[in-house]
Amino acid sequence: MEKRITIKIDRIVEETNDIKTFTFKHTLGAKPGQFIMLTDFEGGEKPFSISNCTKEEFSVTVKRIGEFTTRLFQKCEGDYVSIRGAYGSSFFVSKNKVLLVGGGYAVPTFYFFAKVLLEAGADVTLINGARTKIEHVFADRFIELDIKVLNVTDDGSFGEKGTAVDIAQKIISKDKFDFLYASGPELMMKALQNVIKDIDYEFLFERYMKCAIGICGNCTMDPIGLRLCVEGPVLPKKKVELLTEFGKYHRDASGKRHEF
Amino acid sequence: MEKRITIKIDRIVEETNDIKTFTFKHTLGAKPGQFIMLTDFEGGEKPFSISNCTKEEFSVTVKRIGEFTTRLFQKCEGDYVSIRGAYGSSFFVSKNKVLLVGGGYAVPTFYFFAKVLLEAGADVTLINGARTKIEHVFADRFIELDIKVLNVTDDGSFGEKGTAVDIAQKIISKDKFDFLYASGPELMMKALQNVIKDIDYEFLFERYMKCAIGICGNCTMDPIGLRLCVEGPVLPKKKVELLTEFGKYHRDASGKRHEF
Amino acid sequence: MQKSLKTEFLGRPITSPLVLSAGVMGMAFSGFNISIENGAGIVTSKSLTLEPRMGHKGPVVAEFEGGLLNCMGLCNPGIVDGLTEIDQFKKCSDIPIIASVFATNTIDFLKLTSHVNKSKADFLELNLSCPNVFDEFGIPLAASLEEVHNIVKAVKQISKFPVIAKLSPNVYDIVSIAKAAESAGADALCMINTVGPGMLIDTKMVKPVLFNKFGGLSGSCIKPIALKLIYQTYSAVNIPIIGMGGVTYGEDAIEMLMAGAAVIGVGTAVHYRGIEVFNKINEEIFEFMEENGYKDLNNIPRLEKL
Amino acid sequence: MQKSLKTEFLGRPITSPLVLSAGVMGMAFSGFNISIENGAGIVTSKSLTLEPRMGHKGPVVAEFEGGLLNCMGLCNPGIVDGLTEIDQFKKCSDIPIIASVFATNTIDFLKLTSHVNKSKADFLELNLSCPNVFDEFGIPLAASLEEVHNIVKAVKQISKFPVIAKLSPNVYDIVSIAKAAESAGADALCMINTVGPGMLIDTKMVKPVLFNKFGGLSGSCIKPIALKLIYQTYSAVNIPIIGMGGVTYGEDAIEMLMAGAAVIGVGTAVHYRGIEVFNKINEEIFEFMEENGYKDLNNIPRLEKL
Ligand SMILES: Cc1cc2nc3c(=O)[nH]c(=O)nc-3n(C[C@H](O)[C@H](O)[C@H](O)COP(=O)(O)OP(=O)(O)OC[C@H]3O[C@@H](n4cnc5c(N)ncnc54)[C@H](O)[C@@H]3O)c2cc1C
Ligand SMILES: Cc1cc2nc3c(=O)[nH]c(=O)nc-3n(C[C@H](O)[C@H](O)[C@H](O)COP(=O)(O)OP(=O)(O)OC[C@H]3O[C@@H](n4cnc5c(N)ncnc54)[C@H](O)[C@@H]3O)c2cc1C
Ligand SMILES: Cc1cc2nc3c(=O)[nH]c(=O)nc-3n(C[C@H](O)[C@H](O)[C@H](O)COP(=O)(O)O)c2cc1C
Ligand SMILES: Cc1cc2nc3c(=O)[nH]c(=O)nc-3n(C[C@H](O)[C@H](O)[C@H](O)COP(=O)(O)O)c2cc1C
Ligand code: FES
Ligand code: FES
Repeated sequence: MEKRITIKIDRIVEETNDIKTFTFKHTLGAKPGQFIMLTDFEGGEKPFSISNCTKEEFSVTVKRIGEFTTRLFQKCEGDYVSIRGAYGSSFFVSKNKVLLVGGGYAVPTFYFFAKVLLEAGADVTLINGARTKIEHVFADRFIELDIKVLNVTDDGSFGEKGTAVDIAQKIISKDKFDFLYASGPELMMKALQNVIKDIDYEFLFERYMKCAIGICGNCTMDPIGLRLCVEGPVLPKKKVELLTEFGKYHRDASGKRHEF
Repeated sequence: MEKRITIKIDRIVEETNDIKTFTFKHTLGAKPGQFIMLTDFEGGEKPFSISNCTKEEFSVTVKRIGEFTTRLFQKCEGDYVSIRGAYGSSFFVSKNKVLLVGGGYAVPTFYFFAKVLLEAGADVTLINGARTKIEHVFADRFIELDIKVLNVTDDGSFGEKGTAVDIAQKIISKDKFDFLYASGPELMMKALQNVIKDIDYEFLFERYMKCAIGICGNCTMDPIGLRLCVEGPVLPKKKVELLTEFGKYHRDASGKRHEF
Repeated sequence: MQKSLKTEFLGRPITSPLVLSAGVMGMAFSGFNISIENGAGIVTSKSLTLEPRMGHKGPVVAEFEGGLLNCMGLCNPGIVDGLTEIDQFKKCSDIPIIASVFATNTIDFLKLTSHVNKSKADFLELNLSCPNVFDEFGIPLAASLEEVHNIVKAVKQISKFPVIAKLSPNVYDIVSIAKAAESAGADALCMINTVGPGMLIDTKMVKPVLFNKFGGLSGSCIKPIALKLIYQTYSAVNIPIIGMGGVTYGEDAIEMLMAGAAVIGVGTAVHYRGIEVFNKINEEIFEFMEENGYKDLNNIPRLEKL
Repeated sequence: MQKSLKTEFLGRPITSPLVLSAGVMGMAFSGFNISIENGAGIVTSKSLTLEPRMGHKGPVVAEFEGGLLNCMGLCNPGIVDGLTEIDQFKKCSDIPIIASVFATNTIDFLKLTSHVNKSKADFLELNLSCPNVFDEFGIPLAASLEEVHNIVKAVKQISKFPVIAKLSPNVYDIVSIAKAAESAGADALCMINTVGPGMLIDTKMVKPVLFNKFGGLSGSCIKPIALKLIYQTYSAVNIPIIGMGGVTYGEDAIEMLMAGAAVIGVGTAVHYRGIEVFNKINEEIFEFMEENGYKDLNNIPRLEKL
């Protein structure tokens, strides 16, 4: 287990009504795709992908969903929280022409990843999807980077109208990509899988995590027993194709299965 | 604590009627003056100085005294014993003209040390003392080395007649030495101390040891609380001069004081 | 591995003496799959309860020098869903699986046993290490001779499968408890469960690290405690013992055998050395046997009994 | 150190909250000397018994991941010689010293107390962690409410010095024991003694590593157990606690304080970090206070009581 560190929130940026980015002055040394476990010791410790990571600081971008994230949203700059990590697998860093397909609060981790891809010399296209304009994140952040960005909303209120998958299908049919990465709702990734049969890819998954160190088994994915906190959260095509639960069900805190 | 290692006795050499050298094929990486703790798990774990140490093997030279050493003397080549160490301080390795004064079973550690001194370019003279011929050890071993050896026995049955201290006093008065080392009975070292006031020296002490890792306090020397197993067994002049118990008393397994 | 560490446990042939311990890798059939693929000879399910349990809020694990604290809180999907996972595992594998169940009284243990009877499990393990307070002195279930005896006896009367009693180390006299289980008909013992519990504090926020404040100790540092209790128990009973607690390397497994364990549980080491830990330890046991001239597992000597 | 970690214990000013734990560095006055020279604020003698004890045959210590086993066997030169060492220490130092004594019954504890009364010691510590069996359930002395109450009460009636009760962690309900000591008049508690005991096995020779087979666990890995027990006890009693068990770094000492300890014992860390460990931890505590804005030791907050 990476040593726990208790640290002040350095900066908080409100991205949307219910998405905030929390930045910490700490050398995390994470790789893109990895996550941290974050707690305030008030009940709950939750996984969040790293949305930015430099030598001096790192960030997570969080959507307010339930009890824990609501309490997190009440914290101020200077408040302490406690983190451990970074944990898990990271994205393969391609040097070629790649397509990133992201949806919702899972897009910001591509900000960190895009920077690493650019350093490696990759040619990066990003589809940044959300349901509607006010839920769309990081558009301004991605503009700073030397990548091609396609913003898209289900209702067309920002960027193109449609789903990220629609757009992905469209541009894949026109242009050749060497590698595809997806991070977003599982059903989005499932739909995407059907339209990109011949491209190599990696998907970032989410499952209910408790220990994050590969011991409690809460995050194993059927049928091969991949522990998403250790062998994931980024899984390569080879492994994704074996998953029988992908897009079908996931397990809650008790281990009970729930259909998507 | 150095990791315990359980190891076969490779060779046993009978030095005298009640002194044997046990050799083990193991890279101990000890320094001259250091000791190991040795046990057979049958009751008792005892400190022994290292009498030889090469890249491939090391030896201890043991005098049969009581229960433990008597049992050790019944072991055969190929039998297992268990050791931990090497522990403790080691001799300062001089490059100049040095005198080694040893008595009894405490002499063999000078075999290991003399080899290291020679490598460092020192000019080595050894006084190898014993009570009588049949208790005199390692005379043949020291001949192989490029050092000056003065054998001496209390009764003159081997080498010169007298005590090691007598001889030391004699040659110190004739010749100038840069450094003196002693290893032998405490009263020998005490007597020696009185005749070598102006030479810098190191003495190898023995006290009852139990843990050998500096925690049980059984081997502390008054009044400064040197733990002989950690700060000793080799002590420099500066520290020896502070010892109020030197040559006066030592403590048994209960910590009770006993006069010499 | 073409090398063989074949042995048997309660009459069942097994390919390795290593047992995936209860609660480690959870209760999903796929967690069992990956464990046997990596060399486990027996797997154990998470302890199942009558109703689903979400477990404690996080943090639920905390690491310290030599060990791990956990307060998972017996999270599990309940006996019905849990047994479904076991059955699904058994569809594709004939590696033995232990169904671990947990309750706080005889009636519930009997209900759980009836459920397990209908499953494809191979063994039934009673997690008796209930931390619940049975009297004002805070004595755990597994510390009451009568409770242990009564529960095991009742369960034995109806269980279709051999019954294993899992004991807590946090008792004064584990030998009497073990004997109570044996005389009640237990077919085997499993020991030890986690030690303590213990606590760690975050000094910046002045809060216990675990939200539940306290959690049981597992991992390397509990090995000496496990070895001592297993050795004492082995000296006094005639039923086989699944020995566990801190086993991380082949050497640890050998120590367990020498202390009297029949087979060896591996838990926290899955964190230390990855899920490959079973194959790694198998390999190390084999090397030890080669180096020391033991032809098969049964040749490895035990300590003289106390 | 010009930096100051001054505080007080039972009304006595001390220069550091760090206590040399009983049995570590033995009973020689010079062992106390070197400890205070290296920054200890209080020292404790080896537990002294009426008669000298040679202790167990070696090996008496064995190391494992995160901790140490020891079975010294209460070796000491007896109360008379032991107190001579204490008096010799006090001739040159006004650092408080705790005379630790050990017996298995009230009468012997009273005899030891009479001896200590005549010495220059500052405090009397009763090592109640007797591993001897007081009934068929193997309950140690420190686990019997009545024994603890009776011994402390009897000793208090005659002791010239404040009385500290040293408790064993190997009990079901340390809080009740602590309360029994408090209600009998104990001025302070010292906790915890070693955990377990445990065992290690030499796999080549198939022998327990310790000649006594079993030895108590100390060192880093027992810290979580110590913190939990100290916190529970702190929540329930009003007398100060000497908190110990695995304290190795300044952070550990701070955790002890936050769990409710008044001062902090250091034992096995003398092996891990050398005799300089007291100064090192003092320094680290000071740094922690600076970083977190605590002006003095008393400002360091405690966990909310249970
Ligand atoms: C690898 C990974 C990376 C993630 N990265 C991000 C991120 O960058 N930004 C972000 O906003 N969210 C991220 N999440 C999801 C985030 O962990 C949950 O939104 C958060 O835990 C919700 O907690 P809550 O108490 O507010 O909601 P709750 O009311 O407790 O739960 C709401 C939903 O959140 C999910 N959830 C709750 N607890 C967990 C848990 N322990 N592990 C996984 N999922 C949980 C479940 O789907 C649950 O139904 C990530 C999850 C994983 C597994
Ligand atoms: C640093 C050091 C290096 C030593 N090197 C050697 C050596 O190279 N060769 C050698 O023959 N002997 C050496 N000794 C002495 C050796 O340890 C004892 O001779 C041995 O322990 C005797 O054990 P026993 O059971 O046979 O005798 P016992 O009957 O138990 O004791 C006889 C005497 O041996 C000494 N002794 C016993 N136990 C211990 C102990 N645990 N620690 C220290 N002294 C003890 C005491 O003086 C005791 O009076 C050394 C001792 C020390 C401290
Ligand atoms: C995360 C975790 C969950 C556990 N869950 C259970 C459980 O449900 N039932 C049980 O009997 N033991 C449970 N245990 C205890 C283990 O089965 C095992 O007895 C203990 O961890 C000691 O072994 P180890 O040191 O190899 O981990 C759990 C241990 C851990 C670390
Ligand atoms: C070598 C050794 C000897 C000990 N002797 C005693 C003793 O005589 N009396 C006592 O009350 N505790 C004794 N203890 C226990 C310590 O005082 C302390 O309670 C325990 O070691 C936990 O603290 P630590 O982890 O800092 O060592 C001894 C511990 C060790 C390691
Ligand atoms: S969260 Fe526990 S194994 Fe992944
Ligand atoms: S032998 Fe224990 S301190 Fe030296």
